[in-house]
Amino acid sequence: TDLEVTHWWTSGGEAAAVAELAKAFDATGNKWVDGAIAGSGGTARPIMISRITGGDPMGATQFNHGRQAEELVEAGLMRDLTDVATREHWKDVIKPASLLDSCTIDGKIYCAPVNIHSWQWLWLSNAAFEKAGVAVPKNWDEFVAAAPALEKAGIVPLAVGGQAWQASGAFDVLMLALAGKDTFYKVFKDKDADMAAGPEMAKVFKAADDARRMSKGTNVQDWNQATNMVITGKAGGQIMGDWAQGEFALAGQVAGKDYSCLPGLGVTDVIATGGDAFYFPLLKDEEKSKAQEVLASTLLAPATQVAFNLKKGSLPVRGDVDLAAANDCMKKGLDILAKGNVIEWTDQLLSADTQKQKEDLFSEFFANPSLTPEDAQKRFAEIIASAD
Amino acid sequence: MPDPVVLKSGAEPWGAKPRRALSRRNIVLYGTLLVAALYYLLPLYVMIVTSLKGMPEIRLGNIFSPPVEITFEPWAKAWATACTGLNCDGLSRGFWNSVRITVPSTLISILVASVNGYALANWRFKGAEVFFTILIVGAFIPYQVMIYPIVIVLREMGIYGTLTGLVIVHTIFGMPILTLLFRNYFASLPEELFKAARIDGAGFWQIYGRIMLPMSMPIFVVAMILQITGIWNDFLFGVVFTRPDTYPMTVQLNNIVNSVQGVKEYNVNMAATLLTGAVPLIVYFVSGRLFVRGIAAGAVKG
Amino acid sequence: MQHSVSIRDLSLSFGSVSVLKDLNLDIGEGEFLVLLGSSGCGKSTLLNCIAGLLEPTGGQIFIRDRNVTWEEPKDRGIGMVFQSYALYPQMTVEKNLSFGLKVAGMAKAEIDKRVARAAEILQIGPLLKRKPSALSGGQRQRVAIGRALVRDVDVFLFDEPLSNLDAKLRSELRVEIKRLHQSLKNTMIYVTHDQIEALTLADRIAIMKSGVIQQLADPNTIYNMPRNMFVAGFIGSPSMNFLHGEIVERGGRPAFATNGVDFSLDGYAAGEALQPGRKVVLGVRPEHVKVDEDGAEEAHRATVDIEEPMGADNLLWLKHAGHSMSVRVGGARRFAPGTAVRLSFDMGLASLFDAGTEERI
Amino acid sequence: MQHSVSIRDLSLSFGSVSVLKDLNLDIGEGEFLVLLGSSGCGKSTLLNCIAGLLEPTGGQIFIRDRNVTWEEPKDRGIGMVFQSYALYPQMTVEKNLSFGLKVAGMAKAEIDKRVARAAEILQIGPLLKRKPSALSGGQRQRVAIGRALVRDVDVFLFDEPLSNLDAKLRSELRVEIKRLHQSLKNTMIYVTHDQIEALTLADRIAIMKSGVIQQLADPNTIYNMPRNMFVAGFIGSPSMNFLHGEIVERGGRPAFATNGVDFSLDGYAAGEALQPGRKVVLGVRPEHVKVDEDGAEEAHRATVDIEEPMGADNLLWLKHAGHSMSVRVGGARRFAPGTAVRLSFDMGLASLFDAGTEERI
Amino acid sequence: MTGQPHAGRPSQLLRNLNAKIASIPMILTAVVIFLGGTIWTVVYSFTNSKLLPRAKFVGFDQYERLWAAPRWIVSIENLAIYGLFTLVFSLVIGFVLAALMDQKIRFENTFRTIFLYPFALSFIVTGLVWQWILNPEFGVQSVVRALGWESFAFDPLYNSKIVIYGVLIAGLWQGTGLVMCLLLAGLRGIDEDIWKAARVDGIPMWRTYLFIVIPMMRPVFITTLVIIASGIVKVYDLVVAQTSGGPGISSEVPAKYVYDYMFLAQNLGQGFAASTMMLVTVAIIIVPWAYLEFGGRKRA
Ligand SMILES: Nc1ncnc2c1ncn2[C@@H]1O[C@H](COP(=O)(O)OP(=O)(O)OP(=O)(O)O)[C@@H](O)[C@H]1O
Ligand SMILES: Nc1ncnc2c1ncn2[C@@H]1O[C@H](COP(=O)(O)OP(=O)(O)OP(=O)(O)O)[C@@H](O)[C@H]1O
Ligand SMILES: [Mg+2]
Ligand SMILES: [Mg+2]
Repeated sequence: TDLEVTHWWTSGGEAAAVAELAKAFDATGNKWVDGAIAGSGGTARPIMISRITGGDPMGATQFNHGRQAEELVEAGLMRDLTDVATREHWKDVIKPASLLDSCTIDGKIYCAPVNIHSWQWLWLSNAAFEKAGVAVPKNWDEFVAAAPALEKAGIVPLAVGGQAWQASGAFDVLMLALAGKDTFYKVFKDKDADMAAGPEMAKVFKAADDARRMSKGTNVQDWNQATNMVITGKAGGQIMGDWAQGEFALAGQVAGKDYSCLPGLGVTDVIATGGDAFYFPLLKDEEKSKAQEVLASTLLAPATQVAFNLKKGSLPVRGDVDLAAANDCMKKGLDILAKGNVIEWTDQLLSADTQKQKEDLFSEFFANPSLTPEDAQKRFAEIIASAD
Repeated sequence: MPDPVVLKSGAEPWGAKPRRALSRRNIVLYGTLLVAALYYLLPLYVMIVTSLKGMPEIRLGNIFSPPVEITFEPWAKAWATACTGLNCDGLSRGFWNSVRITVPSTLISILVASVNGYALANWRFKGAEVFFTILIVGAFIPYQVMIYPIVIVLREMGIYGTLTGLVIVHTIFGMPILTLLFRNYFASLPEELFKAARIDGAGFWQIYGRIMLPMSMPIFVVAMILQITGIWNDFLFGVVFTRPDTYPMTVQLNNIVNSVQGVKEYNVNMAATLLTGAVPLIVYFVSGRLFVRGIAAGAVKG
Repeated sequence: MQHSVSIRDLSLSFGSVSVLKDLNLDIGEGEFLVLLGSSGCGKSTLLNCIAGLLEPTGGQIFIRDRNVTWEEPKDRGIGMVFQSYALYPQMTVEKNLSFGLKVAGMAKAEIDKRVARAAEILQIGPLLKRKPSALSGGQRQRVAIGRALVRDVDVFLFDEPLSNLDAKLRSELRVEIKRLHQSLKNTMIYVTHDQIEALTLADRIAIMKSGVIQQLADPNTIYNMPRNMFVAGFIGSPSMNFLHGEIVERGGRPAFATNGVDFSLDGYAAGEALQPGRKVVLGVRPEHVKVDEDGAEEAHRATVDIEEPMGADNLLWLKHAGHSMSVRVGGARRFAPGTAVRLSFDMGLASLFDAGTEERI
Repeated sequence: MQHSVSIRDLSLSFGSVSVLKDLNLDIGEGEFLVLLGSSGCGKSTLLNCIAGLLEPTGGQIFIRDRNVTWEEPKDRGIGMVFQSYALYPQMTVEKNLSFGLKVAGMAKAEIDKRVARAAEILQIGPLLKRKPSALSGGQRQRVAIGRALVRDVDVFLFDEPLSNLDAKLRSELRVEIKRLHQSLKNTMIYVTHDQIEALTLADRIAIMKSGVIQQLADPNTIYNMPRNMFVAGFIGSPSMNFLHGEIVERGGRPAFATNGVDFSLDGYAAGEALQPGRKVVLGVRPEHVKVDEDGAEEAHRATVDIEEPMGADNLLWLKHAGHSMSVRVGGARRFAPGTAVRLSFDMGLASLFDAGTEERI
Repeated sequence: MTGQPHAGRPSQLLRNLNAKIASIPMILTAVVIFLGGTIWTVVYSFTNSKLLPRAKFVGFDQYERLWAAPRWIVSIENLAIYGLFTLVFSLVIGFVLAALMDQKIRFENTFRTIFLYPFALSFIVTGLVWQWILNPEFGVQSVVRALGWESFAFDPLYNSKIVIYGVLIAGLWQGTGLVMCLLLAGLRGIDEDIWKAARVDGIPMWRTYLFIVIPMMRPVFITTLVIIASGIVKVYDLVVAQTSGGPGISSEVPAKYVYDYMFLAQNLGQGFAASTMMLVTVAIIIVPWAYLEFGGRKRA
């Protein structure tokens, strides 16, 4: 049965990873009809939502799991996967359990998580630091200290792409790394506006101010173009999720040799367990519904998980698969995961609305030097105060 | 009585005043036009030149320098092999989808709008102008605002995601400007013609089909050009109201341009851009003269 | 006489502007009626009402005693010819003629017969295969008339059919229309603002002003016995001369006095109404003013101001007792500006109007 | 006589179409010259050349003995009035009049004086504050004339200034233009295709056909002694009657024979040229045909085909020996269609043309 | 005759029945889509609808938040700047080009095609090309620098202060051709005699244009204005393709705000509030004009 699957994985590494999913699904005798929409979730999501609400749903669609699809589920437009999940013991195999919680609404499971993405990485170009004549930093502070040398060598210290989510994400990473897990939860989970306005956060904004200064001259839009600056040594580093690794891999670079990675910016060894999940809209067609179940179980099959995540550079959602082929950076991630140093990410904690406001704030902050950290913090606190 | 004989020949004005080809007027006139033409041509030049270069050359040279080594590979890639997600068949698939969308949408939207314009200009019934006013104001509403209501309406009609639905959407959004054009044009035709036809016993549709339509070629050309370019270039409706196997070329273009694999392949992007723009460009180059004539033939008269 | 077209209390307004006001008009079978009036007086509006192209606000229209007020134009048995010809530009002449018949579903043979007959009557046979753009103005108008002809209707409506033609063609086609009427004997209603057309073509003329018919009579009566000053001034070129004055008694007989000059009213048929003292306006047409070059007493002496030779005639503009006055003389009689002449009127053909009501006395 | 405007060998082509061909024309100081011709004969083209709005292909133009062939229109000392008025629609009448002067940098006081004078001459004082859209056709044309007037020029050029007006206004304004000319005594060149305008206004008329002047003479000569058949047929309404025939000898004197009917040529001043056997065309104006109701011998009997009463006159269309012929009689003489009448011509006012060259004999 | 029964007046509703039937698509579009959609939008702007419309009314909350949002303010400012300059420049450039084209020039067809062809390209394409030409690393800036003028800086797309002008350059490039065409058609419609009269009066060319011809072209300018203005309000694709609203939020426009909040932020209520504000602005400008222009007037 043909099943149309929409997603926004179109960069090199991502596309290669999707191909693994399709291959696995096709192997079950069905056919994966690829509905890729380029240009990040921002472009793709409205289309997906329109189609689901418009009564012309696809067979399956990617969402960041978390709150993005909540209302679609509530409106009864999405398929209940509880049967499949029970049959395949998702509750037991999916680690950490919070991943499945994000898919669960009123006790029913509505999505199949496929990977764990962690945002908390600083990717560094070894070549760039060599050129600048400084050692590759081990943590954020060293990185900031090395910035002037990089600049002198004509290298942009920190690449931050123009898309709004990159600035916002980078800030969240800084915040988790520098202010710690508790503060992070207090602000984003408990929506504590006082905390958001407090001195702890002021430190973070100070750091963000540094980051902003270091990112001057990036002049690219897409995250992978920014990554490419790191790959080619035009930039010293980039705060970006583990998906950036796919790009390094595609460019034939070797972790530890050509590039370095610092999880938690080398400050706090915690990674978030956001990630991608597939949702299955309710279909009238019996056969397609069956195919949906097949796809759901295929996505979580151990072999698929390994193949997919190796390409994607993310971590598998099953604790029971063997990632022997994983590279240096991935192993660091797996270690932290094994230690249980995990945290829920903003996708799960905040509504899309709040996320968007945050993105607006930080994209402005990174682009507009005249917006002082103090003002930005004040506005940040306001957003948190009104967040839901 | 003048005495033409005494004057030296040559000094005596006779016939047309001699004009130097390089008079100040001509220099200013053609100079301005040429400078303007350069500004308008520059992007096209850049697109073409870039699409014919290889990536290394792009990284090294500047965008205005002509290609040292002409390669058509970017074109081939853009047309046939560029990837979006798993689909690696470039723009080729989108091309036919675009044709399938553009042809019926153009025809139907023009048909509907021309009948509207005709009814408004010649059969004014009570209230018609009110609806027309709403329509014109509607021309100012950003499309994005209307997506949601339209999704709902199409869903209720059960044609969401079908070609019919998309055609209806294009018809709806083409309607304000087209109706205005047709209404003005029909109003500029002599009313007596319409009266004569009524006395001859022709009804609403007969007058439209037999009398008005054959007289309206200029404005139909204008409408066609506007709609073909508009619909062909449409991205938003194409992506929202279709499904991946019927995505128009612009969606594919967006996918190719935005699916960055490492470095941006500017040459492929430019080739894809040119390929996507080719149809409306050809329409313009071929019928630009008719376009101006059609506009002059009544579209402009308020 | 049976009435071909009857109009009862017709009124029509565009919004708040009332164009026709309670208009009544009966047109006899086979009559040639001309509606004459200046621009904007409602002639076309009236014609369009008769044709069914405009909806009256009130009143009724009968054609051959049938109430057609609410009928479609095509069902009224009328044909119409427009100023701009209104030929269908993309059809050949033949198609233009046959279009209405084809729409009505008439048999091909009958259509051909009718087209052939119309083409013969109007002598447009050789043009049948051409398109209107390849025709001259006069030919176009002939085709337009043909289009009405083939429909074999009782009533022909013409809306200034000759206005777009030049003077020469105009007079030619005028004669042809007259001939057409003589041979067909249909009822014809003809709108114009050209008085020559009106005078030459009409059995009766209806002179309109602001939607009201001022006088409805045969051309001779209209020209010589205008009912009021508007009609008198409207008809005739150059216009009738109007002299404001009053009735006085001279030698027991009424006379007309203006600016101290008397003119005997002998020959004017009015009787009682000419009480002395009544303020009146004397209207005399230029051709009824007589000028003689032999000297005259001061009072009746006028000087030639401007001379306008027009070939067959010669038009003089005289100055007399503070009035300006036009006089038509034969083309051979020439007067240099400044010449003094003796003035007299042909009172039998003059008109007297009450100065207040402007009605004829 | 000093020449106000002289045109020497003027020719003009649009691409391959030659519109004016080696045209020569001298216009005297203060003369009123009318260019008359049918549509498309090149009248406007010639006027535009004089004004400097079109560049001639060859030849020269002198205004007041100054060679202005290459000069800008504004420097030629001309003013021009257009058929479409060409008023600047968004300016008041006053602005319309003064704009050109203001642009030329004239002092405010002088401008006001000139505008006031023009307004007074043309009686448009009360309209000065209005915009053209609020004026009637006649008023608009007056303003257009005023715009030429304020420029205080030697030569006025009129391009069919009255064509857009209705008959009544046309005759009124005609008189005004004539009066204006009498008082200003400027040179005026006036294009029209209305022969009444030409005859009444002109000192001299130039009749054009396809870019060539056919005859240049005073109205009387043009009307009574047309140089060729084109001029004869062009002037006069209804047209001159043309009878094709030949010269025969009857009783030792030349006569005109057509379709077996003879008409004596007594009174026609031509002499030698009337050799018997020569193929000629006899041209007689409608007013020079005489009809009598008393019986006539068969040959000179005609029947009335159509009667067109025109108020002051009555136009008859006669059938005679296979010709159709128009006759103008007084408005009081009425003839029912079918009446038989006796026909004769006033040979002293007739014209004879050679059938081959169409030139007057 | 008077004794005849009066034929009854036929029902008003059935008159011009075909015309009414033919107008059904228009009426439906006007009423259901434009009017209905607008009302629906306005109503839901008072709710706190998120991903899906929900009739939970919250009063003016969305509007308060809207006007407190710096991004909305920036969007409005940008639209004002972009709109004003687009109007002025496209009319001025379009008119100058049209006036030049009207001088009986050679190669008129070629020039016209050159000026008009960008209109055939979508905003996506336009945005892309100009993004590239204005890119400081490849585009104009690098070319000028390569020529030796090292300090030359022209990077409008990466400079918050002038980014909107970068968008403007592309927008003008795309749109002036059409304006030129419309105005050229208008110029050709001016009575030839007016030009002649002005020449005889000795009025210089530029003054003739300024004081006589332009005022005469009022209807054409109005049509053109409507077309430009409706484009301005809707500007979206261009910004998305060229700058995505960046750097930061400095080239955001209202239409993008609407779209982003409706679909990205999944806050329909906020998006609807923003669109309502746009509609209100448009309505204030357009409705009186449209009514005068199309509503009250009878056919001339
Ligand atoms: N559709 C309309 N709406 C409003 N007023 C109109 C309309 N049609 C005509 N009128 C007005 O009605 C009046 C009569 O018009 P009508 O066309 O009947 O005049 P007319 O006598 O035919 O004039 P003309 O000789 O110029 O053709 C005019 O004042 C005109 O302005
Ligand atoms: N710009 C032009 N290009 C080519 N041919 C032209 C042009 N202007 C005029 N003509 C031709 O020149 C001839 C003379 O035109 P012109 O306007 O002088 O005629 P006219 O005597 O003024 O006619 P009308 O009485 O119709 O105004 C016509 O045959 C016309 O077709
Ligand atoms: Mg009329
Ligand atoms: Mg002319």
